[in-house]
Amino acid sequence: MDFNDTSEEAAYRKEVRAWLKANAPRTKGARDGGLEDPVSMDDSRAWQRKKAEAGYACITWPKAWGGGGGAAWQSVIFGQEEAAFQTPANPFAIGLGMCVPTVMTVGNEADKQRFVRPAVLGEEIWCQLFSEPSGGSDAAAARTRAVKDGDDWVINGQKVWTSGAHFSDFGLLLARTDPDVPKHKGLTMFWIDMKASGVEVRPIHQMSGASNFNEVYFTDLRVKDSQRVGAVGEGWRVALVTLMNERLSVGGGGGGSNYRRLLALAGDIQTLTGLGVKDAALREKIAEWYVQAEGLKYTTFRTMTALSRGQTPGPESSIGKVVSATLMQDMANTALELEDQFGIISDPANAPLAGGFQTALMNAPGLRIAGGTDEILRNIIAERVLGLPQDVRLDKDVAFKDIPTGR
Amino acid sequence: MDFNDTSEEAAYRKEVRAWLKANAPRTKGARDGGLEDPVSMDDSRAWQRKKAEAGYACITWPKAWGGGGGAAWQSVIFGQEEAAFQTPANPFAIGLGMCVPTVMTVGNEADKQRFVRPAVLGEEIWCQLFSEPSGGSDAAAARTRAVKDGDDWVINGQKVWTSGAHFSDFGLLLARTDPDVPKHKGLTMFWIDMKASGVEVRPIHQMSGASNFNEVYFTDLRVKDSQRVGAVGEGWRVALVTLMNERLSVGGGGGGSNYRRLLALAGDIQTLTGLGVKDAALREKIAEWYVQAEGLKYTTFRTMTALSRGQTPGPESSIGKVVSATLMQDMANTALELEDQFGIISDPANAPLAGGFQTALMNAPGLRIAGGTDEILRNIIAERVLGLPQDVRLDKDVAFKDIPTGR
Amino acid sequence: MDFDFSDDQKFLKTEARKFLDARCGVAVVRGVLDDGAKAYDAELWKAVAGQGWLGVNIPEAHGGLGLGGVELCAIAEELGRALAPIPFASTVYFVAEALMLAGSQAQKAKWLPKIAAGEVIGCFATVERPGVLTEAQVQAKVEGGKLTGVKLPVTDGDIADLAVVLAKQAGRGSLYLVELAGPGVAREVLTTLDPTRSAARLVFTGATAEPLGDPGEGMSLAEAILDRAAVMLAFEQVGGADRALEMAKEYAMQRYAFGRPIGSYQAIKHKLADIYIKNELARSNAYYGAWALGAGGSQLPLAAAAARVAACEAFWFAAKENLQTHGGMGFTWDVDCHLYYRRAQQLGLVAGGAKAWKERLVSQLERRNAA
Amino acid sequence: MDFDFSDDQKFLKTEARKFLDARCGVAVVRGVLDDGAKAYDAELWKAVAGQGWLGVNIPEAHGGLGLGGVELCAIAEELGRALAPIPFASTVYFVAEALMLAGSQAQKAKWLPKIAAGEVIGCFATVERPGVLTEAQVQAKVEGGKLTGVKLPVTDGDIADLAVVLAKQAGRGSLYLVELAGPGVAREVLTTLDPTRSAARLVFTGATAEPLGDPGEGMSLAEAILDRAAVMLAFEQVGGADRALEMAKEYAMQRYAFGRPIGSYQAIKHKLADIYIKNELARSNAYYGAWALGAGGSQLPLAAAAARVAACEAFWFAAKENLQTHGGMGFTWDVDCHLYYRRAQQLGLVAGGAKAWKERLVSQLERRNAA
Repeated sequence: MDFNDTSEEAAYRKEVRAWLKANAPRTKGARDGGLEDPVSMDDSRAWQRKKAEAGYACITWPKAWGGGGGAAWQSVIFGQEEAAFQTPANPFAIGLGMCVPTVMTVGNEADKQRFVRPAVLGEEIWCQLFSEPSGGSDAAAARTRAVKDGDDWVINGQKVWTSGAHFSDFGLLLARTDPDVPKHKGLTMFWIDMKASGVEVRPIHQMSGASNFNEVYFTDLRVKDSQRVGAVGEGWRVALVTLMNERLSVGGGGGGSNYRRLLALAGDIQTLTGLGVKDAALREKIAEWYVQAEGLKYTTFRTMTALSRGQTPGPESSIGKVVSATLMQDMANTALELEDQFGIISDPANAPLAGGFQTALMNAPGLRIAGGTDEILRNIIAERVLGLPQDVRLDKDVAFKDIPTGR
Repeated sequence: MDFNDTSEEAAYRKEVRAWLKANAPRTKGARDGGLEDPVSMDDSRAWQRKKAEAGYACITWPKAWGGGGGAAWQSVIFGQEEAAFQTPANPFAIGLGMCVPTVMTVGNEADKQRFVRPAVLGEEIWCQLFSEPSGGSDAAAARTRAVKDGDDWVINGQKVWTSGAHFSDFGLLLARTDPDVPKHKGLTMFWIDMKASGVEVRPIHQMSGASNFNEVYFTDLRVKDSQRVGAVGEGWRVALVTLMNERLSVGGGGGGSNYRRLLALAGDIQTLTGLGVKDAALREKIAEWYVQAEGLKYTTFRTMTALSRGQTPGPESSIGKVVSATLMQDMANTALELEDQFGIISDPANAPLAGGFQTALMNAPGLRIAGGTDEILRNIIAERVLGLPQDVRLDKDVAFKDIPTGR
Repeated sequence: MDFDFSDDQKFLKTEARKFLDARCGVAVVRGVLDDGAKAYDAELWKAVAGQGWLGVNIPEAHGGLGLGGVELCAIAEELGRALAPIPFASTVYFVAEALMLAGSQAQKAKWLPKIAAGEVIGCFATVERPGVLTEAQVQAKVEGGKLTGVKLPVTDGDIADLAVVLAKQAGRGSLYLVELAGPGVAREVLTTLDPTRSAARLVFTGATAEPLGDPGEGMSLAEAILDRAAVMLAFEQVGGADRALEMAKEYAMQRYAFGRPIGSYQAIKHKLADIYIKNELARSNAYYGAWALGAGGSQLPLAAAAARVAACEAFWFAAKENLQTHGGMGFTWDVDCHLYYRRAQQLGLVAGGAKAWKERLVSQLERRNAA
Repeated sequence: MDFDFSDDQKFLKTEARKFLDARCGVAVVRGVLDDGAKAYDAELWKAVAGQGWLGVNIPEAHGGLGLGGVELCAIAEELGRALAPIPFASTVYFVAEALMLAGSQAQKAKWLPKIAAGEVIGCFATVERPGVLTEAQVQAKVEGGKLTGVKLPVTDGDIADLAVVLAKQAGRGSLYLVELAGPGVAREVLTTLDPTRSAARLVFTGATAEPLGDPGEGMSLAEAILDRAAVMLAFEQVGGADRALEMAKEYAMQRYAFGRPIGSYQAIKHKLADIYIKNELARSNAYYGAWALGAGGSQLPLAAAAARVAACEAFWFAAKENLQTHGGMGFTWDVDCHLYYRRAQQLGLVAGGAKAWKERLVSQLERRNAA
């Protein structure tokens, strides 16, 4: 049990910190700017290239592909140190975290040569085209059709919840090539050019007012058979490679809502019996949230320890989002109750702490859903971590077109 | 919206109160004595007979059967008034609430003539023999076999969770007469003599130390075909009549654990920041529990209003146990936390409030399970009240003997 | 024992639902949500006035229907269900009730008929800063009949004609009537979590203020008004929570995942059962509050607190779990879940948050136990 | 960064599990539960002493193994998992740690070797009445080296040889060592929720009391001892919670309802997922507590409070929901669920309840933020 770096870790951390101090564009843009901020795109690309050239982008990937040729623990340390600097928004996370690794694992040699290095350098951005309106939690229910036409495939259909589709160059698309076989067997994966005609991107207006996601429509989109990633009918297996990477990359993050801010708020507000910060009900909640938030933090340290020891992290990393999303919603609601009538004001100029808790309240529902709902994540913990049996499945041994959809 | 009695209600209440004042054996035994207390059995029988002779036992049943020939609202008012008196334990509730009404609805004329009146008078006591070790929440999974042998049936098997089996005269038994048809179709209902040879009753030792339930074993128990209640193979439909009555009679009841007692406890105990009763965390919990407990109380008033208006009560009455059981467990745990180290002491002579919260803590798990687990009750609310679809059922259209049991 | 709406009250409620189904569909609510310049739906407001609802609990002598508080609760439940984007609560639960509780004959005669006719919009201006309303918080003051100070947030303060204001005279909290069209009043619209209900900052610089009720009694009058409003708001919350449950149920029946309706999964079933349980507990507590409203006895403060605590919990839970049941669709702008999520916060805060009401509840409980 | 047990510590833990599987099956626990006269399992106690576990954190110079606090935590997790019915916590986490923290050289030399050898059972006698331990609560007093007063509940007080007692001298709380075999000590066994761990009322009437640590420092010493014990107890709780989850999982896999294992229903799946989540959060907080124990810095009070709050929540939740998962079998005497339900309360209260620790946690947080 030691929080201190090993000498090897300490040396790497020192090197990274020196490099960041010399190179990080610390005065530019806020890290919280979000993917959709077009102003920062050039900055983002420049920062990514700088990291790639120094071996700090894709630290664990082979140098031959533009990576750093390093270890997982180095990647974690770089992330910790980078977080201390103001760096531009990162529109590359989905491509480098999920899509390109899939191409590297499953794709053909030509695709690897073509795509990996430009992605590492930040020259090309990728998005992931799996979710569909009728699918929801069930990515394997994709209905977007790809029909063979000579040497090409013709694609029609719709994807949804696509982060970054509007600024992406390429997309990894899961399509149904055979509706007459069971659900998981009739899918095929393709890469597509997001700028091609036949691709239309429409932003989704969220309840918070932001548009972090898109709908993407395909109308007679024509792709070459060489754009196939993996064999025909093997799409689900390819998707599992991508999703496995997603689960490792989806983090927690409480946004503007954490116990320090709540303590600060409570130090300024009166309850019926005195100052908020002296209120036992609030104090007990803060204690409960503190042990959850710290528990998650220490759990990532356990994961990092496993990486440092060259082991595979245990299943404990799966609990992050399910804890942090509800924590964020409960804490925001409690903060507003403390503000009492005033809590309804969301204008940053008038609301306490610039309306951070009001923003958190409006963002929390999305966090409880995006990247796997609370319910799906508990299923995953129960089945994959604890080994409990699957629920009864009515969609396994029938042709996809015969699965009940209620329509 | 009126809490006051109508003039008719007021007149009936006055009459009941006067009768109770004149007749209730107010100095004998405590109402909380429990079914298993043999000392009070004679008192219980005497009190039941007295009520029956005055028309206050089974108030809604026809006078011809020994009942009171009255209305449902009269029954509610009598119950409210009786609760104010110290009356003996009531070992007749299961017989009069569930078993005998089933005989009255489904049984043949001879059985009705034979059984109803003695049960009303408290001369004969009934128990319900449905649950089995392998069945749990699934009463229709009964495996106890009844095999036709000439004019008789021979019964072998085991029941469990049978309240009052050790002092009952008769039992209503659900048995499997055909394992080759689907689960719900191979059952038949019988009444049995609990004193017959071939019936063995063994008390179940509960975690609380009490034994409110029994196991009942049948070894070559021989019953006449005339003891059949309903047709062969119709046992499940008969059981539904019984269970429908059960749902109406299972109440809430927080035992030694309620917000008044918690306030009293908190008035005597110091926390780290002052007197317990001034602690905001505790006060907020008390407020939350108060609205739950009062909400349940007012909900029974809504039910009573429907009865008074001659209507069928709405589904709101189904929420009682699922709320009160968890409330009891949470409140007991909170009380013990407030007592701090001292909370572990359960001896009534040393523990605050005679160890009421410690007793509640040990009884609460049973309350969350007996008469339908929290989970089954939520299923029932979702399916029968809200009309949501049933879960996928693997046990519906196969022969009972082929249903997977994991053995 | 007659613990339900009467047949007449049920008829009123059914008619109200029909009326609002026709006149206050979600398009009307979204009309206010999407138009930053629109503080409320003026057409619906007129129509509601035409129904006589504004005067349901105002005596006939003052132009109302003189029906009673329970009838007002029946209508409130339907308004809450429909998310009606109108200044009903401010005008009726707060200002009309304040006038009836503390107004002089002249004040009642002047204002109640106008309120009943829909000619006057009211607002209740008490708080000035984050935290619960306490007398110590009040900085606004009246000297020589002139009011100076700042109030925010004031629900419907941007559109109101008449404000009931809590201010201090000679250091003691008192209530005042202030006509907002007069001089010395500036208003600024506030951005809030629920744009379907407007709110403002009111700045008074020597506005004419007329005392409402006895001077120095402002705080206890404000609490009495809040008790009454809490019961009526509880019915709005129960109405909203019921509709959120219906939405969740409808979606869970028609949305399929893995080959079957999501409503057949226990995670959704038990979530909806929990919403149902909370809604029924809230309804029962609200009924008791409605009875206490009419009975006019000492039970009201405790009954009102219980009604509010249960209703805040029920609507918030129903709103957030209805949204969760809708999955990805739930947090889009185009699906209506967020309208209920927003309104749950608005109703949960407008008469003070549940936290403060829990403290009020237990204080009342202690008072009752001591008595 | 090395935030896990080391390979050596893991080996120790594995060996401890094997040992307890062999020597502390549930029959041993039930042997103490069912025999009212049996306060602990003496044979297991001897065997545990033989393993050297009592001296894991006692320096070699005093007859211990001198390994460290983290090693003790590793063993604690296994003892908690096995529900070991022995006075380990009282003797090791409380009394041995108290001696190491505040004892004179002579006191350490006299008692630590005996504790390490299993020759002396200890107990920690502080509270006298319901409610948290505060200096004001303490009525017991020492005059002229003689102790008078009553302490209850004292875990293992009926079987202990040596007590660390909090009492007042000249009005200031101080710690004392009292040999319980001496004159002026009466003991009475208490009935508690967890009969597998004994507790007593100790009545002192002029018992000989030897100061432990500086006079007047009793309360702060007691808190320092509680901080250390809280971390070790947290590991016992995590061990118990893990075993409760395993039991629930095993039962859910083999128990069928409606033709399939109950573990395939979401109600059970999500319940078990929630247990898992709480257990992992508790484990991570306990690890941090173990590190703070070794690091010996100012982090310990906050780390200990976090470890205790998370562990109390995890074990209580796991114990009650494991029982619930077992349905009707769960609340019978013969099925083991109630053993964990009882122990969850015992461990949750023995060093003070979670409620008080939450207050301690936030106080520490404020102190850290202010620094």
